[in-house]
Amino acid sequence: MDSASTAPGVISDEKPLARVPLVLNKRNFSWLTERISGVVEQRAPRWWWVTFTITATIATFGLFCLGYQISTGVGTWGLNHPVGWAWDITNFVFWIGIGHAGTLISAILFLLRQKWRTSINRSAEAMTLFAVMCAAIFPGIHVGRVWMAWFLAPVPNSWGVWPNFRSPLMWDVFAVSTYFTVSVLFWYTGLIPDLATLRDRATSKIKKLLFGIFAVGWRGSNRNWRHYEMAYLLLAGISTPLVLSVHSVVSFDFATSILPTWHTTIFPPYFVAGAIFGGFAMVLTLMIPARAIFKLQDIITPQHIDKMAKIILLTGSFVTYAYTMEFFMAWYSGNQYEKFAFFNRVFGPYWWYWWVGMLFCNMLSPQLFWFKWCRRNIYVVYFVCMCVNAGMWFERFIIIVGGLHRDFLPSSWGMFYPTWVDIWTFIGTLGIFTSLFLLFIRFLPMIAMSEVKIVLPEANPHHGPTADHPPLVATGKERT
Amino acid sequence: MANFFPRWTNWLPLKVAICGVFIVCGLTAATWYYGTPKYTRVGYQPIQPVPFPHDIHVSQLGMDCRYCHSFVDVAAHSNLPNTQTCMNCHTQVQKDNPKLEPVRASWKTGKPIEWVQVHRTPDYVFYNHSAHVNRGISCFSCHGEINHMPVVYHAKPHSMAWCLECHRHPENFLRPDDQVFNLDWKPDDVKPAEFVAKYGQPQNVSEDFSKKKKLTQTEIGQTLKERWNIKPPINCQGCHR
Amino acid sequence: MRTPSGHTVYAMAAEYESATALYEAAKRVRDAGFKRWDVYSPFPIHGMDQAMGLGKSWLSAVVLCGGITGLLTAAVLEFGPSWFIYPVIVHGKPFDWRTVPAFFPIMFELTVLFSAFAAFFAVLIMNGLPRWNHPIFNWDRFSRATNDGFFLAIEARDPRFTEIEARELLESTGGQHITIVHED
Amino acid sequence: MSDRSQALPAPEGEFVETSRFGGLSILFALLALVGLGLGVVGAMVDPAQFSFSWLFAFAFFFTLCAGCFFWTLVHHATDADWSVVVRRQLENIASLLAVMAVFLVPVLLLRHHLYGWMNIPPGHEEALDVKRPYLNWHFFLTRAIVFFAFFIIATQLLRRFSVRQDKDGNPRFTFWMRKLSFISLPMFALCLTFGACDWLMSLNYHWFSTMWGVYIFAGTAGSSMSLLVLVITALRNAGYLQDVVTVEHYHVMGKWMLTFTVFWAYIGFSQYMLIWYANMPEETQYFLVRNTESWWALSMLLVVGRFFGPFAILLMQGFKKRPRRLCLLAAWILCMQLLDMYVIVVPALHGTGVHVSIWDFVPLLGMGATLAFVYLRLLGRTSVFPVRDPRVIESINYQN
Repeated sequence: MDSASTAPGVISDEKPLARVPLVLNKRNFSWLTERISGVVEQRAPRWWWVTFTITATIATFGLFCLGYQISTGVGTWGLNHPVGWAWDITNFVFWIGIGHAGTLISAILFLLRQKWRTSINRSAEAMTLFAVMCAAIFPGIHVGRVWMAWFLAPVPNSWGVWPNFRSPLMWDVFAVSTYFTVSVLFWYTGLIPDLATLRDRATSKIKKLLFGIFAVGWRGSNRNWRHYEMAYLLLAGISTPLVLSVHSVVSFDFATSILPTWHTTIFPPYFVAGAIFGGFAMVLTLMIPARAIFKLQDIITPQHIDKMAKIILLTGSFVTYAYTMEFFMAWYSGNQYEKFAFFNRVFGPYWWYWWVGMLFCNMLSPQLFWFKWCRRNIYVVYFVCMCVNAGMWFERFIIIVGGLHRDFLPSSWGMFYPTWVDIWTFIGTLGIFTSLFLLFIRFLPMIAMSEVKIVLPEANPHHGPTADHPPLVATGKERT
Repeated sequence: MANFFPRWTNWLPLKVAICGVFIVCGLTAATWYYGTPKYTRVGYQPIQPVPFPHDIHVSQLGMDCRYCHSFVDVAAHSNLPNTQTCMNCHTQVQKDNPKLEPVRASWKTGKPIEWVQVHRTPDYVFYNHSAHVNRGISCFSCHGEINHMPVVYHAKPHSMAWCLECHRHPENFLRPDDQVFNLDWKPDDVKPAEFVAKYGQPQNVSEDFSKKKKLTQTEIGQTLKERWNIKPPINCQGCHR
Repeated sequence: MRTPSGHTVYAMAAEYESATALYEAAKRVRDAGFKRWDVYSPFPIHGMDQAMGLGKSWLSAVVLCGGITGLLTAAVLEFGPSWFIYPVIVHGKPFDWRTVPAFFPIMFELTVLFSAFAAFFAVLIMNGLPRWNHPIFNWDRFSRATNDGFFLAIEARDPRFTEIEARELLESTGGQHITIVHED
Repeated sequence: MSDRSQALPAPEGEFVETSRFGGLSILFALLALVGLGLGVVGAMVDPAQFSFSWLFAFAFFFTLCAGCFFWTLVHHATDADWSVVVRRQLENIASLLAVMAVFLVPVLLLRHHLYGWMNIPPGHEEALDVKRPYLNWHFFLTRAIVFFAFFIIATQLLRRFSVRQDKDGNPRFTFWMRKLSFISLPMFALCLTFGACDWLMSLNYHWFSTMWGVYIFAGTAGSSMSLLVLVITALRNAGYLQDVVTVEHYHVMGKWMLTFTVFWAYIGFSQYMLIWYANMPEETQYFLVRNTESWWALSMLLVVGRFFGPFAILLMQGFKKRPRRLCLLAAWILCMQLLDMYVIVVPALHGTGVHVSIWDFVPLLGMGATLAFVYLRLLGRTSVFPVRDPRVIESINYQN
């Protein structure tokens, strides 16, 4: 990615091979500071208030549904025999999956030296946190008696009972809480230098106080940067297997059982890929409007969208591969229950979830990203992202409800019908998620200023012709 | 830009951290102790309509538990005595004692006395008195020294962990079946020769128990456990059916 | 050291126009033998650790210890109850060591959790943060250190520090706005 | 930041003097002849044992070559810069897939010893009859041809474009290779998956696992990266690539070894744990054979030797920057890949315990020597790194 060492002689006539700068229009450090801090420092625009009012209202109604469900009981939901898990776990898996893109961008791409991540990692990480918050609601409340949820914690107690550490649901508790905690630490660590920037620009006392407190007195000293970079690298290093493990553990909830369509060994990587797939779609869903509204096109460039689209294509293709393997092995296994379950997925009562959600939204729509003009066309990208957002929810729904609604005994067969509480709890979490994200872009820098500055050419002391680093000349420039 | 924060704030994190450690430790300990009540209802001693003194009836007069709690060894539920049981004696004895006025009133009206229940097992726990009493678990094990109580109180915790103590290691509590209702029984009371003659001794013990001067609770319990083939359930559905 | 006006001197500081200039200046200061000095920049500058003569951060050792602690915690937490305190056979899984595949997920999670806490608290403690009040903040120009300014400060605590020498060194490396920063 | 001044490769590239390796070539040729000759004897004397031994060796070398093919594809698809300097060797090893196609022939000839389902006539076992549309000789053969046709065409094209770019440095070839790689990646996934299903999973036609292709891939990618480390170091020790491949490249290769060590463990553990946990007879039979009797020791060795050991060692940053030590570990990982393939293939024959046979070594020798011989021939024909790749300067000066 080191564009400085690319020799101009070779690339001048072959434009596509030149590394496109990550920040366009030769912006300098102070422009970046102004533009990104400006989003926080300016008065909240009218559209912000309008949107926030709407989302906060939805969120409030969602919270009301939560309260109603907790005080009345899980009977307010539509799940019953044989569909004992339905919208609750669907939403849980959906939201936790959304979160994965943030950690992928912030940790995995960091380790892969993908510097383009710096433009989007902050908001993606924030999105992760909010998505995990929304996710954590559902396993919390689906137990019915929420006030007993502390049974999950391994605390010495008067029952002499300990959690069953061999249960995948217990793994979930550890995985999700660890994921949230580590994501918060990672996010906050990354925020510290930017909070210091805001602190130094603050004009009002209250801002000076608050940003000052949370900036922990950051001075940008190199002795501090030294440890800070190491800590950031290590946090990225441990977040990477963590993000793989979280959705793997979520998949274990299903795959350790013996239910047809749930018990299949490819679930862990398949769920992880699906999570990143859905998560990136959500990142783009949020970033495309944000970059237009806040005029951040120089920082979040078409190149960024192009690369994210490629990741959607990659993960979408892996998801397609996993679907294929599931169908193939279901047939190959010769197990009639397994075969029936997959036949039922395609032609059963929930057929359209498969045709629309899985086939069209998840398998086919991302294939558009094979073509460059699709990746470069904002409207196509947005369309595919919306398809994927919906498709991934449908996928989880069809895995869960589709797996349960046809029991081994035909006499137990049934259907699932959501109640208004089901529906509004989910819509409510959409409201909570969006509200939190709107608050985030109002009060915190949505792009990691200190990290974007690194990718500018002048940030590298070795760029340009200095005494001990003369410009590099390419060989092989003579053409025959 | 001058320093916005005064200099003393530099020590604040350390102070907060130290206080935080104490507060967190304190809160954890408090939650552990009070939030998970190991001593559930221990010491609970409600005022009863009639202050029935177990110590007088059992220790002084030598009544058997089963005289009043007459189904304890045949039914899952141990019954409280009805008024008629009381009046078997109290038509003769203490018939003018003012403390017994509620009993006499009940006897006249036929309306039962409203005893306050002291030992209460939740409805999701299936507890069978006869199963325990007939297999060498004394009343004492769960109700304490009830034969010395002027007024009954809750002596043992009755938490699930407490139940499991015995279900995992019944040998620490078992006693000869004829001593179940003898609440003052001690392992030392057992005569080894007689005991061995009646119950035998554990299989893989080389020592001859009948030659010993005294038997310990574990030795007695182990013998009885094997003799009666006692395997208390420790799975969930043993009690939560 | 005090100035004539009675203030305690914290450091001699200068501003540089670019990351490259700061990098070159740092090498000069390092070679001049100063120990208590630092550079300030809005972002970590590539190669600055070597330019300042700093070694590799040993924070990774702390994180490793944190990870091992987490692993052991998880092992105790899982084996303790499942093996000793509350041994129950659930869904046909044994409760001895053969059940260990089912324990790996939590072992892994706690290793990660403890490592992350170790990394987070280690970076704060090793950097002496939070520290809200610092003499360098007394310098008005310094607010640009988190924006686009590049600074270098040689502390008065340094045994080699003399006002004249420090000022000359900073001047010769191209420092601008060279000034004395006071403690209070 | 190393203060290395800029390294500029000579415009004509760096060529291996083939004469230097003449002796080695002859040695390999002799060994190959001996190995393959003995192989023919083995196939006559003990066809049952020999067929499994051959398949085991085939699986090992096939995964190595396919892995190098994979890394070439990833290099082009991600427009990576660090791997330019090592790409030629990846291309050379990937080209050996053409030789592997020849080595598949004995598997096809000995199919009746290997694959039980080939010997059962239709109508005898219902569980097999439902799979007949997939598990039948003609389709099996067709698939093998298709898979290898793809492998051979793609690897040859990639190498050819790359070599032609050495002459004129025309970036057009970069785009061609990139396009070809994009198309090849999904093809690669399918060919590797179903190849693994055909040649390895169907050894026990009752057993199945949706993860199987991913599992084989995980071992493939990790072990071929280890092989690359060995090959590059060998070339450097012989005096080539000295100014081109640096410690930074070793660092990257070490990181990829670490990545795929972890990934292999993740996939292997998930597959094992899910089957162990659900405890369904039709699935557990695979692990039951491999985790009991003397196979247990080998399975445990695999767990420790393929994951825990390399993981702990590769975690250390300094280790990855020391080529010599990294080579030792790379060799160890290759041994573990060998063991992995052994534990996959041979228990299908010796279900009751480990039974090492002399015929296990003969195919390894024959195949390995042949591949080494062909590799040496390929090596001499081109520059040892793609000298006029547009990114070669970036690659040489790569900094972690």
